[in-house]
Amino acid sequence: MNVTSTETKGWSREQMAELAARDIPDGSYVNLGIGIPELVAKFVPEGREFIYHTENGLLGMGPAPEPGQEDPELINAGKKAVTAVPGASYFHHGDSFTMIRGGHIDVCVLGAMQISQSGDLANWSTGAPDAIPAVGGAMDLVAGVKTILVISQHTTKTGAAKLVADCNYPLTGKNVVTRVYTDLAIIDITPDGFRLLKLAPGVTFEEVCEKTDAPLLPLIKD
Amino acid sequence: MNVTSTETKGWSREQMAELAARDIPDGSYVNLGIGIPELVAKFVPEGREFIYHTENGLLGMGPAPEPGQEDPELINAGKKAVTAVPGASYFHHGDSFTMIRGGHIDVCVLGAMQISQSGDLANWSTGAPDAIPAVGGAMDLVAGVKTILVISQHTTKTGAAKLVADCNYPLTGKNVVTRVYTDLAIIDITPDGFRLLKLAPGVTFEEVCEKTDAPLLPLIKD
Amino acid sequence: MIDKRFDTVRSTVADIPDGAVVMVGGFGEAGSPIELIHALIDQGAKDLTIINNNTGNGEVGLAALIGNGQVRKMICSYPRSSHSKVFPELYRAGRIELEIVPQGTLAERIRAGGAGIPAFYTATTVDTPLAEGKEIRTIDGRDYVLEYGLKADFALIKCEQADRLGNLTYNKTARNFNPIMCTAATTTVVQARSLVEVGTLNPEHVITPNVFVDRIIEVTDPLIESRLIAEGITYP
Amino acid sequence: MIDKRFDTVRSTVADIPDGAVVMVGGFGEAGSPIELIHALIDQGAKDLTIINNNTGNGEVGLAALIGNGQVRKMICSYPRSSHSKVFPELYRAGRIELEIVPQGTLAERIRAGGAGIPAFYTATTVDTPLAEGKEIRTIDGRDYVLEYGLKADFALIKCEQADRLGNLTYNKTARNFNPIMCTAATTTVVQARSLVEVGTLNPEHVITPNVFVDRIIEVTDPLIESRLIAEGITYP
Repeated sequence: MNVTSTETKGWSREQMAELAARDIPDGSYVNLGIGIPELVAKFVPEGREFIYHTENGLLGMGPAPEPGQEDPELINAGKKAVTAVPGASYFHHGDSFTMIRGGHIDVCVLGAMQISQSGDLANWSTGAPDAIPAVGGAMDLVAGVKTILVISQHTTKTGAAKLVADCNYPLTGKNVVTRVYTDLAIIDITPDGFRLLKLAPGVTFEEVCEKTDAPLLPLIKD
Repeated sequence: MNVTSTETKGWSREQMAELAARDIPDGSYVNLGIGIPELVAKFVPEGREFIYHTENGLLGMGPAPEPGQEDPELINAGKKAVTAVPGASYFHHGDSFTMIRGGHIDVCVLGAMQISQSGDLANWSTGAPDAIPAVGGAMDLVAGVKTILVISQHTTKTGAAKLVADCNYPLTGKNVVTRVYTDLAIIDITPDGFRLLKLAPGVTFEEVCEKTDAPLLPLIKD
Repeated sequence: MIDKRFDTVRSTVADIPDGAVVMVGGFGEAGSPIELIHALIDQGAKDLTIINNNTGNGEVGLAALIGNGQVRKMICSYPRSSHSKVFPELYRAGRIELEIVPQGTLAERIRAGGAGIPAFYTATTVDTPLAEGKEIRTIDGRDYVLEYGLKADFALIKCEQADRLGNLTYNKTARNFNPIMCTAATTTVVQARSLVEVGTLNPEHVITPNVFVDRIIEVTDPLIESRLIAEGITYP
Repeated sequence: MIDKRFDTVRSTVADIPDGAVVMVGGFGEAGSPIELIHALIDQGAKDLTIINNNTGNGEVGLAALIGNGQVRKMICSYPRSSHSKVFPELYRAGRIELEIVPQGTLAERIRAGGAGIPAFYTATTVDTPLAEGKEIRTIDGRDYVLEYGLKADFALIKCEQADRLGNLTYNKTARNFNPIMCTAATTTVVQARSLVEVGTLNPEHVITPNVFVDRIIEVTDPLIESRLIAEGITYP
């Protein structure tokens, strides 16, 4: 796939995942969140090897099994059937979060409800009074994993900005996000705030700025 | 062996160990300190089964191997060659002290330099300026194991009392000892201080009192 | 002879009293001791505090225990249920309490409870609403929150193989919270897919050493939660 | 392809700098990575802080490293050596520092260091001289002392089997501190009695998952410390 030559405006879910995969160094230990982040595993660049960690106790997670081969006792953090690759290992939750909280996982790819210009992430609760809070392992991941990549649509279904000056949803973690891949752009979190790294095909800087509720610094030309 | 019929005055090391073994309930998880306590394993009363824990990572420790069968990678906390019984398991030091500190070991038998009337134990250092402090696992054991039995000669080689009002050696733990087995007597630590439970053959209450640097309450007759 | 085997599932949970704190192993359906949970439903203990990562699925197993009104409080990381409205409905009706704990903190609190560690510091939840009201300490320039160890009166555990002494192995990702919960309960009750002779398990491969186990019952062909749900089965 | 194998023992420790904090696995001679230690003697790094339960035996392995004047400070639970005057002499001469830590606290501090737990409370050492100067906190009516996680720049580890990814198994009580030290060092160097193909180790039986391992060297027939000492051999 040549991402930049596609005629469609913006990136698909698969394209966002592929772009994120390209930024993960060879040999990385990677934890993939539920949803679009799971697609990253399909796009490991040629010549690179990643080892996938799933927090429910498996290092060396492989792809979904063939239909009919599912084992209800071999699942990922999203509770979907997976496989184990050669060289895998099983362990209990205490040891699994030793890996996460102890800084042993290199990269985590997560979804987001909001990302602030200082890298705050909100992805577990709207804070609505009737919402049932459900945090899972997200707070441990952002606290313990060195590089947090976020894949997300640039705006909500109703068009509201997800990249904001300050999150008004309850935080998952403060100053934790490294880079965001949206359908419109790749944006770095820098000490100066959001900075454009790459525009999706057919998307203009002005359009991204308009859909971002915080200042967006332009691309630094080589 | 019938302990009470022996002609010798006082108890031998083996007899002290046997007396301690008799007080350990069937099915107990037991950790034995280095020295006389190790002898306890030889005297498990008929019909009882103990499971021995050694803090360097083995549950289900068996007796020493036959000469020539020693494995330098199968040792006890005293770094002596041991065996593993059927049903044994190996684990790392973190898990081993989860067993100890977490209160999962029922009984620990230790040696002593001093025992106070309130159950304080000193068994790791004389506090002398040129002494090299070496605590090993003793402080963890007294902090975490429910029942601490002590086997010790009643006095030091120079005749000084080891059962004292207050320890003047650095403590291993405060108010931790349950019962003491010496060559002269079995003595309980009670809220009121030392209380005689049993006299060794040929030993009088007065003699034990004389060699104890704290009040000794008499035996409670049935 | 040490023998922790029980004769019936029912007898393994008979003495769980009202008000007990019960850890239940499993992550979703994987490693969930469904027969032990169903026995607890039959037994009827009430006002329970249940510690589990989730709140069950469908209307079987943990969801059924909750639905049966036996649970006063859930301590978990992710109470959103799959194919289940049991917990959400009770929660929105104010009829069940919820203590939400991040998954890693939940695991570490259980591990700490079993390991005689009454409290520890972690960076997880710092600067989030879940740290509100908790002690924050700065160590080497980073902020950490104080969390306390968790213990339980009973743990209900599912394993793969067990011997009569209580040595356990697990199956794949059904291991999850089970081994740490074994360490943190006063009484650990285990359902094993197979009972093996003492000496069968390689001492290098034992995951839960027998010191952490109190009761064992063999359940050779355990119910599979997702299949029950697919078939529309409910419990009791 | 991820491949953590190194070609020579020497190269696995070549970059350990003066002043490094180095965890050394083993309990006495069991699990002691003697070839890695000897390579560190050859390499000559100085002012090291060494974390090990003991201080070595005879004049080989850890005792030889200490005797060679490379160690500024020992962190250990039991520095009395068997068949060795190396540590006691240096200690009494004021030429080596000693931080004495109870064995269980040492293990937990290492485990905490690896697990992202900067500090925890334990009842061990309360009311003893080893708690002096440390924070005491009363939790549920019992006193506990605050202890801090331990980390290292390097860990030197001995294992039984390893694959190129870094999955490890151990042999009997040679496991001891090795698995927890693997988690607590920036760079974990492992000597393995045998290297096996990826996929050989059963995922249920791996003790150290590969994420904790950085460098692997096969040492098929490691020196046995007690035999060297019995034969009067010293190093270098």
